[in-house]
Amino acid sequence: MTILENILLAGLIICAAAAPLCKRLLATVIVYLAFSVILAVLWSMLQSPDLAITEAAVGTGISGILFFLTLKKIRALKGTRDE
Amino acid sequence: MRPFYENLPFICIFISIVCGVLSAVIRDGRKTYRLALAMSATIAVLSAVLLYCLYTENISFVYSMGRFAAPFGNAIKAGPLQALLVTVFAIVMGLSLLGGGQSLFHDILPEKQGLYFVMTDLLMAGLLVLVYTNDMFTGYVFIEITTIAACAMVMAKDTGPNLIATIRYLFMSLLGSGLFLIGLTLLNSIAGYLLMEPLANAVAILAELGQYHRPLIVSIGLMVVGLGIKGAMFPFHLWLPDAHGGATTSSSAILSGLVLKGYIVLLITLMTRVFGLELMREVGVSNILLTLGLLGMIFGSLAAMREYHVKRMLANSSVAQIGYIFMGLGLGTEAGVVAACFHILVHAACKPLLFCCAGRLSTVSGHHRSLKNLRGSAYRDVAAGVGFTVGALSMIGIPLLGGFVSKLYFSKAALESPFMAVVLLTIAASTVLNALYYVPAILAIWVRPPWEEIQLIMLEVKPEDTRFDRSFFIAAAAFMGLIFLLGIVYHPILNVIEAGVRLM
Amino acid sequence: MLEAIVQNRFAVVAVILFGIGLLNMMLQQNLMKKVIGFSIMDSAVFLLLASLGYIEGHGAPIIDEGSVNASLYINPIPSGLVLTGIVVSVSVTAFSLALIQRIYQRYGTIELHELLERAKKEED
Amino acid sequence: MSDGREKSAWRRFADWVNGDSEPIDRTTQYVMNRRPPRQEEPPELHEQRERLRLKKFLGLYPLAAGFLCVALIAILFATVIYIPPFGQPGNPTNNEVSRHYLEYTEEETGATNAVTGMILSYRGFDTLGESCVLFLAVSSVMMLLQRDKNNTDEQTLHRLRREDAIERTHPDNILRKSAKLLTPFILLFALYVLFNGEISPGGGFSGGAILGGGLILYSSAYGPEQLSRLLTRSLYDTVRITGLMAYALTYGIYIFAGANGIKLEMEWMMIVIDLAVGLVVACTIYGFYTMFQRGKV
Repeated sequence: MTILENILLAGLIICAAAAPLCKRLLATVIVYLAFSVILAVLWSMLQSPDLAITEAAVGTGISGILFFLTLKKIRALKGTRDE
Repeated sequence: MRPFYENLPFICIFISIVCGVLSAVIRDGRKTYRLALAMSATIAVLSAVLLYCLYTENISFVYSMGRFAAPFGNAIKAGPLQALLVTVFAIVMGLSLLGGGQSLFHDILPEKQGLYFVMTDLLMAGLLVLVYTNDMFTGYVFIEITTIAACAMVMAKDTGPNLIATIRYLFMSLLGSGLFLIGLTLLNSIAGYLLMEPLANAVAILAELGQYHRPLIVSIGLMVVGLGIKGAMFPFHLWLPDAHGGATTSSSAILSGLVLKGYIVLLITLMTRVFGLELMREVGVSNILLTLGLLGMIFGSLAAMREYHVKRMLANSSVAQIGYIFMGLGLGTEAGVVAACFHILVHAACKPLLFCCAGRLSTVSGHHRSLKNLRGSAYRDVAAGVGFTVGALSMIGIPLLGGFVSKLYFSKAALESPFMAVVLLTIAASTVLNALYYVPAILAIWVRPPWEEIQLIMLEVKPEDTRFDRSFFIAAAAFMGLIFLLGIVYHPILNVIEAGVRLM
Repeated sequence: MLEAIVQNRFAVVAVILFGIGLLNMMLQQNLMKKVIGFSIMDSAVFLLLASLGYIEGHGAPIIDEGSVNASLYINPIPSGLVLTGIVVSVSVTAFSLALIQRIYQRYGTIELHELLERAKKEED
Repeated sequence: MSDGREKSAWRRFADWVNGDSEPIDRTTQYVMNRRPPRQEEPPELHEQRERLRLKKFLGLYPLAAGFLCVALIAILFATVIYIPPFGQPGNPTNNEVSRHYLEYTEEETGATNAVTGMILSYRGFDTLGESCVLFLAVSSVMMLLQRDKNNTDEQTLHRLRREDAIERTHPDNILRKSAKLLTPFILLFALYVLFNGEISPGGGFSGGAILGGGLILYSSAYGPEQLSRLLTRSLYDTVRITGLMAYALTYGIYIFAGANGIKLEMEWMMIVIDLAVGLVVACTIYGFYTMFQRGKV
């Protein structure tokens, strides 16, 4: 368990450091969402299932949708119908 | 069975939340405006009753939010100081809305006006809880409510520079609440409670035993800095001039008169109730507050002198006035805290008056904001001119006006401090600097420019703008009354504050 | 020193994440990246807070019928606080994203220094 | 007015302050030169100076901010290795309050999930504040993005109409079919999470979020028009406001009764609050989505 925990913690740091370094905003957002998913797993390992469910639904799902919609509005998504 | 008046703080909070929700139902600008005014009036009256009861009986009480007594449930705590602050806050909120009403309906699109009053009502709820709270995490949640409502009020005017000012304000505020939250987390990890009284006991024990000394200091520092950023403490004030200067008149008045004060009141509660002034002095946080306050007093004034845009000048002057408050807190004595509380009241009365008058003067000058274009505008609306003059003189510190009394008490409090000379000199220097930008502003609005220039300005003024604005007149008169009240009958008010600080 | 780091690994990771988030929020010029920096910063604080409540070998705080024994479960307080915090943080994120959309609509860019220059020009 | 007639003392003083008068002696000259330039400066010069200040600010700011941030991180790092060790039962956080929550939640609140019991009952005021945050956030997003003459022009409307038309004529079959299949299950699951919050993980917040997610899926699969025929603006507002209002009122009664020592049967309270929170959260999330997507409900 501890090994998995440490891997996840390292993953958190890598994702957090990588997210803002990406050139394209789309990649930034996707890496950030990966960060959120890792966090949700970590919370279920910390014996807080309530947090895991909420993080998965709100932190990943809803924030993800909002980020993507914003990217679409600021024309940072390649291949949308505007272009 | 507790006496009924102990329910009043909770009823006030409840009224403001319900009014906020109702405003979203009504959606009509004028009706929600009246609702917000009625709400402020009700809260002011109820809090005044509470103040009377608490002051005559000389008590403070803890009110558990629910049936679980402390330390298991949420709680709020009210004493004379809290009741006094809330009374003044509610009055100032109502008067700011009244005084800036005309430009409010001019600046904001009709379909968004209802939402604006949702913000003001919930902002009031946030401020009430920040004043009354007896629980750290409740404080955090309502800090966020205040932040979102305040940002929404800044951007309500919906011009480009406004949006940019809002996003800068938002990020600085989020930094502040983030630091507050991590400080709270560290404190929770070593002390283990969230409710203030058990937390204070735990902190006192830790301080005495010397356990976890470093986390304790760092968490105190983080919370102070977090609230300081939100309260525009000196090096973190860069967001303030744009946010306060660019917003619509009522928003500027409420933001600089009340929102900044809400965070500072929470800071005062933490300092006196949780950490204790002695611990603050011991770990050196007091001295940092004092230094930053003194620097703020000077640099805020210097920045205000450079401004030509009247509202931004007032906003920069807020930085200087907030510097006074932090300086008083940094003295680390009860006298300093009392003077700081009094200055909170004075500034809450003066700055909204100045903003409302400046807004009115710019309305009668064709919505220009630079001092050059406001020349002679006081003759177009004498009430606004007089109000601006009274507010500015009070900020400078002329006797009979509120500002004088607070400077007097700051100086008195400084006499006991080891840094007496520096503090007194800075107060003197800051007074001179205040005069250096307020006096020219007063002269600018009272001096008639050449006739051709007046005609040029009058071309841009719409006739309906120069009509007598009754609600503004009432608000300005009430604000001036409040300032004279604070300047002349200050003894009973200071007695209430002293009793309140003792009963914190 | 090293032992302390290993023992408090959650707290140490939380501080590192907090630092990454803070630096991004303060120094990035792109508003979207600022928002992501803020989200990372908040998540880091929540990680620190949630790790306070964990007790090794104890289970999730869902009480079994008949075994009401506090030494079987982890501390529920931090979980509850974090739950509140996550929702607050998402609301703030939504608000700032909406602001970014409006700013882009008006200025066509979300780089802060360009925006500041444009705003200065537009004033008065 | 100022036609060279004899000037009053007041007038002369005012002119001095405005910087219009001739200096009389050297001291005055000195003070005048030190006075910040306020009105007499031509606009171009002022603009240039402002731009210079901005440039200086943009150059200095990252240095100062970066330094402060790094210092803060270093301090925090040196602090957290001294906080109580991770995962030990004897830590200060695990005090009698948490033991009380674990031992008495079921008896006092009727919930077996201690976290739900705590956020809905013991620390319910925080949760009320949290719902207010959600309500505020959706209101301010509406204030920003709801279509009005400031943020929507003909071009945008035209684009939106065109997108709708494409949506209607070229439906995405895979999405639509799978959405049709999934939506009832998602809604069912949401209700399950919502109502079982007391005995299992979940509760109002997660259930509401899943419910909102279901609505979003439905809306994106069938086109927003389909859903807005069912869920009109007035219905949406009614649900959102009823939710928060029911919550606030129930909770107000609860606090009032609890603080004054009035005995009330509050068994139903947890259900009402759970449902109300769920509605508020679902409406908030759907509101965010539809405001971001189309600028109206």
